Amino acid sequence: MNLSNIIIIFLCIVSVGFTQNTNITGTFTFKKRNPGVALLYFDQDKGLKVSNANLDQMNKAFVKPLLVVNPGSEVKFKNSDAVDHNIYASDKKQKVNFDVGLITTGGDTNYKVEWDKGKVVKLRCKIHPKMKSYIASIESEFHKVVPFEKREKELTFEMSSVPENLDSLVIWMPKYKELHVNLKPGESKTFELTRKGKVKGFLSLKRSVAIDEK
Amino acid sequence: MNLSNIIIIFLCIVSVGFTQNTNITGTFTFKKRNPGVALLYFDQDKGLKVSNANLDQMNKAFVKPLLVVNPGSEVKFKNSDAVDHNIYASDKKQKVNFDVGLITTGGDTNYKVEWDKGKVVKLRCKIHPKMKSYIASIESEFHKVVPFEKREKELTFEMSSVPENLDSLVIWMPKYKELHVNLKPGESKTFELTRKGKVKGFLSLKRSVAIDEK
Amino acid sequence: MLKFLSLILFLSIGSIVYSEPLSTPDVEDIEYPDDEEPSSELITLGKTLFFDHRLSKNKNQSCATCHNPNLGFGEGVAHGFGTMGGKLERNTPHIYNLAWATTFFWDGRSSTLEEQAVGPIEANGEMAMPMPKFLERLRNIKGYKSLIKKAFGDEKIDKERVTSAIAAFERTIIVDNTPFDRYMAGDLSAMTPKAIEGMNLFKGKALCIQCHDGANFTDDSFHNLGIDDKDLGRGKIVKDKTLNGAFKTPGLRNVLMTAPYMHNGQEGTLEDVIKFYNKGGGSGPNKDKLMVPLNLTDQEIFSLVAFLGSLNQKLEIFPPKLPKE
Amino acid sequence: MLKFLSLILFLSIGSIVYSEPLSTPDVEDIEYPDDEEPSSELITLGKTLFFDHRLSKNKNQSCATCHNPNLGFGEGVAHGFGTMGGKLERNTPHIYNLAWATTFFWDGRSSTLEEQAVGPIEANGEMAMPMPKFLERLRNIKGYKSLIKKAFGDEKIDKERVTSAIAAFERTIIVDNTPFDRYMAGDLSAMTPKAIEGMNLFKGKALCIQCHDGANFTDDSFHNLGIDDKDLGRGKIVKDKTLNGAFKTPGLRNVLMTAPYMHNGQEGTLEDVIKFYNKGGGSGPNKDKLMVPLNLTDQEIFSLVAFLGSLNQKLEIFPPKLPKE
Repeated sequence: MNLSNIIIIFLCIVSVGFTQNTNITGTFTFKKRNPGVALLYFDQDKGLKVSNANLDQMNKAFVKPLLVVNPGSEVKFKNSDAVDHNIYASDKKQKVNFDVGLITTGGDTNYKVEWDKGKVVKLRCKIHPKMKSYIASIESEFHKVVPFEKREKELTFEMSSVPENLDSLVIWMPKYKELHVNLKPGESKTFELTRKGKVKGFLSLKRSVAIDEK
Repeated sequence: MNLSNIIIIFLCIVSVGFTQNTNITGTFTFKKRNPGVALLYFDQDKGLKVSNANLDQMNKAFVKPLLVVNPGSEVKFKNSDAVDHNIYASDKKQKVNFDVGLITTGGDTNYKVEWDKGKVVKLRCKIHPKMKSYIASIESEFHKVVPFEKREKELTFEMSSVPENLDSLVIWMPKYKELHVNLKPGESKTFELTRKGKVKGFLSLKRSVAIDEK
Repeated sequence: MLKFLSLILFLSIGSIVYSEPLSTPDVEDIEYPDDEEPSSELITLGKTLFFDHRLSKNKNQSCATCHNPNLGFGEGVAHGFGTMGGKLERNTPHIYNLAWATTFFWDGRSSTLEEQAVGPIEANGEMAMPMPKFLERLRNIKGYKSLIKKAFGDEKIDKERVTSAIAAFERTIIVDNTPFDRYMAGDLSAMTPKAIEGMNLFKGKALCIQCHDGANFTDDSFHNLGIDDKDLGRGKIVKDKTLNGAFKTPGLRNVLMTAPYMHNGQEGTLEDVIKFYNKGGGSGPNKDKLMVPLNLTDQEIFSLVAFLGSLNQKLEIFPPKLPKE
Repeated sequence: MLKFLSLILFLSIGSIVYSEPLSTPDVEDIEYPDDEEPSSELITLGKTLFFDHRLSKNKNQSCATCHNPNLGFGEGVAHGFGTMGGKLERNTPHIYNLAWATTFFWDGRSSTLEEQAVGPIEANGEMAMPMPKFLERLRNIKGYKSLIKKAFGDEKIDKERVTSAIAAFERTIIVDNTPFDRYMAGDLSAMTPKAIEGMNLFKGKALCIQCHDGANFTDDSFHNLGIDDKDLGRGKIVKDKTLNGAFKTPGLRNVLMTAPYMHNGQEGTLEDVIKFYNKGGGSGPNKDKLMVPLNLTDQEIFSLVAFLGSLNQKLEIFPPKLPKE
């Protein structure tokens, strides 16, 4: 390692040390039913590298409401349940179709996510139509999955350490219109959440000014 | 035939001709349900001689609600119905038990009434428990059977040509207290009709004065 | 073929008997004992007795165990069980609209509900409580005192009071507002075309009405359907061979709920029952001559079942709170 | 004998899967399309369509012919018939509490009620009316114009409107106040001791809850019971051999009314169904490993049937007056 390399590494570390991060506080409010899960991510970032994505199944349900991976990731579908499952996706709009076949009790199957970034695809089980989960194929390290409890009408969450230079935010929820909004440090904004053209709720976001993380 | 006989016959005819008869008008009134049938008879008379008593069955019912015979009469039970019947009586109180056996469609069976006078016995069919009728064993020519229609609460009847010298009247109805009353020509009386000690209705009787029948 | 058809026609016509018209039962026609409608206090007492499982020998069974209101007042299986665990010999009859009935038990051995009520209470194979023991058990449940006082004015507990209360409750179990009844009352959309087809078959080709007639769809009579299970039924009661194997025609109001069917519960569904009649019944001895092959098509059976479905009305009968010991 | 018992115990425990607790369904949990509760006008339109027999090819059959409200929204026979007289291949499923369901038809080939409604209307063997003809027939019945205007604001008749109306009506068919529900809500006398025994067996020894779980007594999943009738069921839809012969678990609310049972109607009574499970199901290929002999006694079957009876609630659904032509 020569000096120039050392200097570059040093500069990187210093630069990281000096990155001004921001925190976001958000509150979802729904008039009636909540959509089960929401995903927020700053789509300018490309830093996500998921190496051991897995989605397990227990008690006739997926253990996660939404799994975030980056395009090209391998997902290991596990079955820790006492019954067999058979995961598939059939999304005509986004042209994502796959079927991993039967996963017997205790078994697993790998599946490579080869869709374009930005797609969120619903997973189902051929044997248990009640089961559902989602795989989001995104590239951003700066994302947040917000799961809702049944009948929760208001929920506040935090998303921390978002670099100040990222300000383009995507808000995704099942069946809702995907929002692409701009949120700069120090801003507070409220967005309408719409489904089939109707306002079903609101998301209020408050972003801190850049803070010096130590 | 000698003269004395002729005179006796002549006297008899004249005496009949001069018998002063009376008519009775009666009105039953019930608070609720009527008892289906009533029998009235002047029990001092012994003139009844029934020679061809018969009781037919049609449409799963006896064609008469009550049959009057005198003790010792033969009753012919006929079956003009499309189904078999099996008439029996089982009256522990009055000690009348009989069973005429199966009477097939179109058949008949004779039965001799050998009970004491004054008994009214219920007839039933072993096959059709809804069916019922009564046989009254009495001696009086001067009797009246009053059938009631379902739900009839008031009914007026007439009983004609009752000799003036008879004034002891029996009034019988199923499950009601049997009444033994006195009713002279020209009298009007009202009687309580009771069942298990409770007044269930009234019978008003009006007897004409003796009239000269021609 | 024509000969065959005319033979059938002959058989059908040859056996046509008088039937009361189908109709809605009228509470005015109920013959209450002494013509007195029971008081609500008497009915409450009766209902409580009906549901009280502590009154059986093993304290595990009430009238409602086999006359289960949730299972059409039957037991829902071909043969229920008694308090001591023994299997019952016959399928439990339903008790809908018995207020108008003239004969009770499958073999008609009782002629009043009051008399009937004693049977299963005392029967060894059922509740197994001879009356004196039954009354003693009752007297030991303090809570009954006030129920009886409300119904009768004093706290005396005897057989007559107990049976009159149970019978009074049973007479309130009335089905008289079904789709069929609304149709008969002039609401022509109350029954679907299929059900109306079925009703016409019921009164015609299928000959059902020859026994299931009148307001309660029963002639209260006894027929031998050719079921060969050695049970003498009515014949044993009246000691008359011609009635061997004959059983009482059950009323059909709420019949869908009362599965399984027949005195031995041998037929599971209404379809099965109609198919049984369609072949002219069973092959046992002494079969009623009314039992003839009907030549109903499967579609006709479908319509008949639709009609029978329109005889249904749910009665909300909530089990009472049992009195304290 | 002990070995035998422990083998059974092992088989039972070895196959225990997660079950949602039995409970009362909550209308708050219904996922209406667009989260909008349907208007009463939309429901009225849907109910009218549901009962209108003029909308089938032969004008003799409506949804209600096979989903007969008087027969537990089934057809009351093992196999119903279509408008052209042909026999249906499968027993008609009931439609109670489908507001909460996630999959429709015995083989789950639809995932919304709206989509489901189209199937039997268009199917050749059922109502035999391809959508364009169905809509044309509707447009020719003048009386529908005002019904549609009331529901949607204008008189336009299209597939989306029609199916959304039918589905809206179907979502009102709710059973949520049975003796069981009252018991769960704290009224301990709502269920008899026998029914409570049955419930404990249902959740325990009889293993019923492994598939009939949750508020609607169904896992909305597919199982092969060993019924060998060559019907591939779910397997045909998802083209997966492991699901050959598997059919959707039907919900058990109002189950007494919905006889006969199984996708082919082969079992007539609840007793028959439990006996079928008691012997471990049928002998067909690909049987679900949950199907094991249960060793239930006849008394236990009696209690289980009593419990199933307590899942009953009569819904008063009166057929509408049909609009004039």
